[in-house]
Amino acid sequence: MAPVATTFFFYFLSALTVLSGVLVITRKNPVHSALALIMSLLGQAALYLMLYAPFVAGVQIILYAGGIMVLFLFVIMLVNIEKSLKEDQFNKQWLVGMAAAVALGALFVFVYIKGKGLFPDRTIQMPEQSNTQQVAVLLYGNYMFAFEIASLLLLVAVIGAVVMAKKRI
Amino acid sequence: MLDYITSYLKSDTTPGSAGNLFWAFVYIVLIFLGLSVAVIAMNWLERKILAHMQVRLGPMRVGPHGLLQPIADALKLLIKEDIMPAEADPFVFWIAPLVVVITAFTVFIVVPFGPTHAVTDMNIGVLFMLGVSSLSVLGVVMAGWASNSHYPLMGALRSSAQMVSYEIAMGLAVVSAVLMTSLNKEGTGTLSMIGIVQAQQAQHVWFVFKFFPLGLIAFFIFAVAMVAETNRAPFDLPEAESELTAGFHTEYSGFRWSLFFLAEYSAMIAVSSIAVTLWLGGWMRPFPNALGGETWDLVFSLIPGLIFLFLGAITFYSTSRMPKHPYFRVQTLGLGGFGAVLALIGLLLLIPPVRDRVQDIFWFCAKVAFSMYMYIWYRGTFPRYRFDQLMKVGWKVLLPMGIGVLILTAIAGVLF
Amino acid sequence: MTDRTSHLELDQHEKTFLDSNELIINMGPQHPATHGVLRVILKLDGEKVLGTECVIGYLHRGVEKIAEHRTYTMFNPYVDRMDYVAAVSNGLGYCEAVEKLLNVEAPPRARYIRVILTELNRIASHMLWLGTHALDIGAITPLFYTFRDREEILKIFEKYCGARLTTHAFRIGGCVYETYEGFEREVKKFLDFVTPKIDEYEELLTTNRIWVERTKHVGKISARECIALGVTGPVLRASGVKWDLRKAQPYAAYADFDFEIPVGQNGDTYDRYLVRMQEMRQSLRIIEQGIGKIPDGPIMAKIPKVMKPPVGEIYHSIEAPKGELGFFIVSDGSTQPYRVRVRPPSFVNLQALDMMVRGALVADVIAVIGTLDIVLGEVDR
Amino acid sequence: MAPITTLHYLVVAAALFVLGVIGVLTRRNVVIVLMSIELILNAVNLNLVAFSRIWGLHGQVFAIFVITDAAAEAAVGLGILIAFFRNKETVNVDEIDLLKW
Repeated sequence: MAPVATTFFFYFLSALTVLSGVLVITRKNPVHSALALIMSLLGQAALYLMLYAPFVAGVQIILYAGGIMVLFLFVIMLVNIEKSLKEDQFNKQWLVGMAAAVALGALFVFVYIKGKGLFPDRTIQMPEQSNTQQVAVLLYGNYMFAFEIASLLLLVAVIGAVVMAKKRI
Repeated sequence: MLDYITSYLKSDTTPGSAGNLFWAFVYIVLIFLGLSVAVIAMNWLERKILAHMQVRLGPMRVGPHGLLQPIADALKLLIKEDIMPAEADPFVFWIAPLVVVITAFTVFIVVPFGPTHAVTDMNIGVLFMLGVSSLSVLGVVMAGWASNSHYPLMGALRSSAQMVSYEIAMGLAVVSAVLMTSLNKEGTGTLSMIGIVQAQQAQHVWFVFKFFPLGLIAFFIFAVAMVAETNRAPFDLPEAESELTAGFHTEYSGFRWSLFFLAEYSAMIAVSSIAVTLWLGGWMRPFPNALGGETWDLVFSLIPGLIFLFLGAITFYSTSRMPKHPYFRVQTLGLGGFGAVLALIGLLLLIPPVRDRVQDIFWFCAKVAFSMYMYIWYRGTFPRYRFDQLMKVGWKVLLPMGIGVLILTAIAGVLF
Repeated sequence: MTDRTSHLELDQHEKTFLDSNELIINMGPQHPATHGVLRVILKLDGEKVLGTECVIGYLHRGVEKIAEHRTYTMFNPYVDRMDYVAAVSNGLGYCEAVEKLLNVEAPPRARYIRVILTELNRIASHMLWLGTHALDIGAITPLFYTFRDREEILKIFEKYCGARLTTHAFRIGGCVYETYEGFEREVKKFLDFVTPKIDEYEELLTTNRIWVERTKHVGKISARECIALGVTGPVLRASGVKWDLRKAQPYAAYADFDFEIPVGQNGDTYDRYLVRMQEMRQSLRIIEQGIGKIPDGPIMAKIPKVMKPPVGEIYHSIEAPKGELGFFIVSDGSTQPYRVRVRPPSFVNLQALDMMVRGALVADVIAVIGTLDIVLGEVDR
Repeated sequence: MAPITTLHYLVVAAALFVLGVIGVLTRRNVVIVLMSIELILNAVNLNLVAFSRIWGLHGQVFAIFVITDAAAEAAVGLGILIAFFRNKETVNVDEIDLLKW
């Protein structure tokens, strides 16, 4: 089925995503930041659905919101100390950082205005009902090697995380 | 407008797929109401069944056989004082039960009660269900953290570790079931909930019996993991009463607490319906092969109505056994009324048009009810696992089993 | 209560799970698994227990002090309130101690009645222990089964002496009540009733995988440690020491009875469970033997109306369901004891808690508190 | 309202990216810095998925790879954070400037 009320939902969801993103970087308490990030991730998952990418949306929810963010919350609970809440939340070079980020934003705007032609306004017809199958074909066909490397990377990450976090090996 | 409404009734897809917003909305409301009633009924049934397992009677005072007890409890919880610990994080404390409830209810939009009876049919249905139900752990973690107290925090840490670990075994079991759906001519499987049941229909077998015993093992893994996912006995460590008083919801009271309760039961129903859809043939009636044909179709389509009539008859029988003392008059009348309602539903289900449209829902619900009964049975039988044993079961038993079943299923799929 | 936490070196400064590697948790006095009002301060590393300290005294009633202001007879009901789930044994211990002090002996019929009632009470106590212990480990059903069957014992008590819990069944010098009409028949009926029930409990738990995993190798304590700490009763026997006062220094009429002392090997929670289950069966055996041969005769020895024991002191101990229950009584020749000191098994056994749970997990603490079978009324007195 | 084009999505992604960069550059709390990195990765994902509407599914496959990487990054990053916190009892990036302690 085609998404309905596309325009409304696009603006609604992107506002949700971006505002949650703002909350992520401004909240004092890391738990609040993490919750805002979860909101942002869920908003993005919905945007993926509007872009006919249901499988990526599902992966986003199950992996990002359900997995990675739980890990984040878990760690925040472990290291949460009241002390850090009373301290300065922004570092000394925040002005420089802001300037750099704003410059980056300006660069984006410039590119988008200048390179409007680079993003043709055509959309290819996506077979939504077989999205998962097609992603699978690409994943286990063209990108087989990359897939294997990714699994290796995950293995390394698992070992690394265990080594790092374990008290005594 | 009327055409818009009636046109859907003749179609053979879900309202979501047909793009029929009106019926989608109707289904959402129906599912919401049905789920609330189911949770209330489960509350009563669990207490009664557990009580009878434990040689006691359970609630008997409020209404005949305690039928109104859940309603009385709900009223009590609603008017109870809502306590928030002074040092709690108000916003997170407030939002945590909502997260749990919303995730528990959201998964139901893809549950197929029948070939046309679902809010929508997504092509990532199973993934969606697993994903959204895995979000409920966020609510649990938030509740534990926001309470700002040791026991809830430990409960939250336990539950997050537990739910994340069992999700993996659960996912592997689901994948092996999804793999079975791809055993058709085109060789493409499906993640859609309705598609999975249709694949079982096409292959003339419930996946629990497919490649015996592989399907059974996968189902077993899922059945264990789903108990752990919903924090029920024997995996109820996050709310282990004798250890952590009440785990992550220790500091909650009144309405907020009842939201956790609601979420727990609807999550149980949700994972049960995943299990039913994936392995127990979803809305299909029992023995579609052995007892096929027109006659048997008719016989099985009569069963829902007859069961309700039977329940009504039992109720009338116990009404006649009520004490004849005038003190019990209201109770007797109430029980009689309840029996009358059951009998009426039974009669309604015997009418052919209703019968044809509703029997799918009946079989699905009956299978889910069976699974819910198992939950209660576990609770009455098993002691509680210890945390390290729980992790051992999850990682050293279920996970290798899941991987093994997945590989063997793939091999069997290629060979046969 | 900060002073009480001293040996755990409780640091008041903010601690999280990680930076200190330890966390102090208060278990009780209001906690579902502490069997009353025991407060256990747990020092945890994550879920691992680094140390414990028991804070007791929430149920202290000064029983020993009260004894100094009551006559020997008047104090008798007070002992029932110590181990209130095994009140009959308490009464037996006290009465026999005073009898020893007075140099009288209860008549044989009274002694037989005492044995039967005490053994019934042992079964009741073990049943209550089993139910609550299983409940702590998460099996809720056995609790209701054991309570259902314990009810039958309490009914017999009620018929015999009018009380169910704090029975006050015995008097100094014998029993005050003759067995009621049909006592033997009812006890026999109870024996037939309860034997399959004990099988039923065992069916639920003994081979239950989760139960075995939860209890095997949990709360291990060696025979040497038991003896060093003075731990007695099923806990000691589960560690492999064949020590039962009923055999070692027979009192009442136990010398006439033939029964086994069940012994465990590993001294873990599972063995303690098995030992107690076996003890219930042995108690049934004792009752069965006793019920057939209760001798006729008086039930009360000749004791003076005003009890003035000679100056002296006496220590008498019996095998209560929970271990050695001793009474040390000092008499100054007056009608009131000069000093009564109770050696309660629960109090002494509770000492072993810290040793048994060090290095274990939080859930094991619950299991171990359950398996020690403590009654706070007896610990605090 | 104007129909939603790919450019719209790109603008949202750019906004998220800039927010992430601001977070990385200005916050002191390591956890929030890590979360900002997640924001950046997500902005990239949104771009990739939006492009996949123009040039086919490859973008979506790439997004999945990025999510995998994000999982690996989060696991290792948080592991380092825990190890660090255990030694220094702080979560401030300013104080994480020693190569050895």
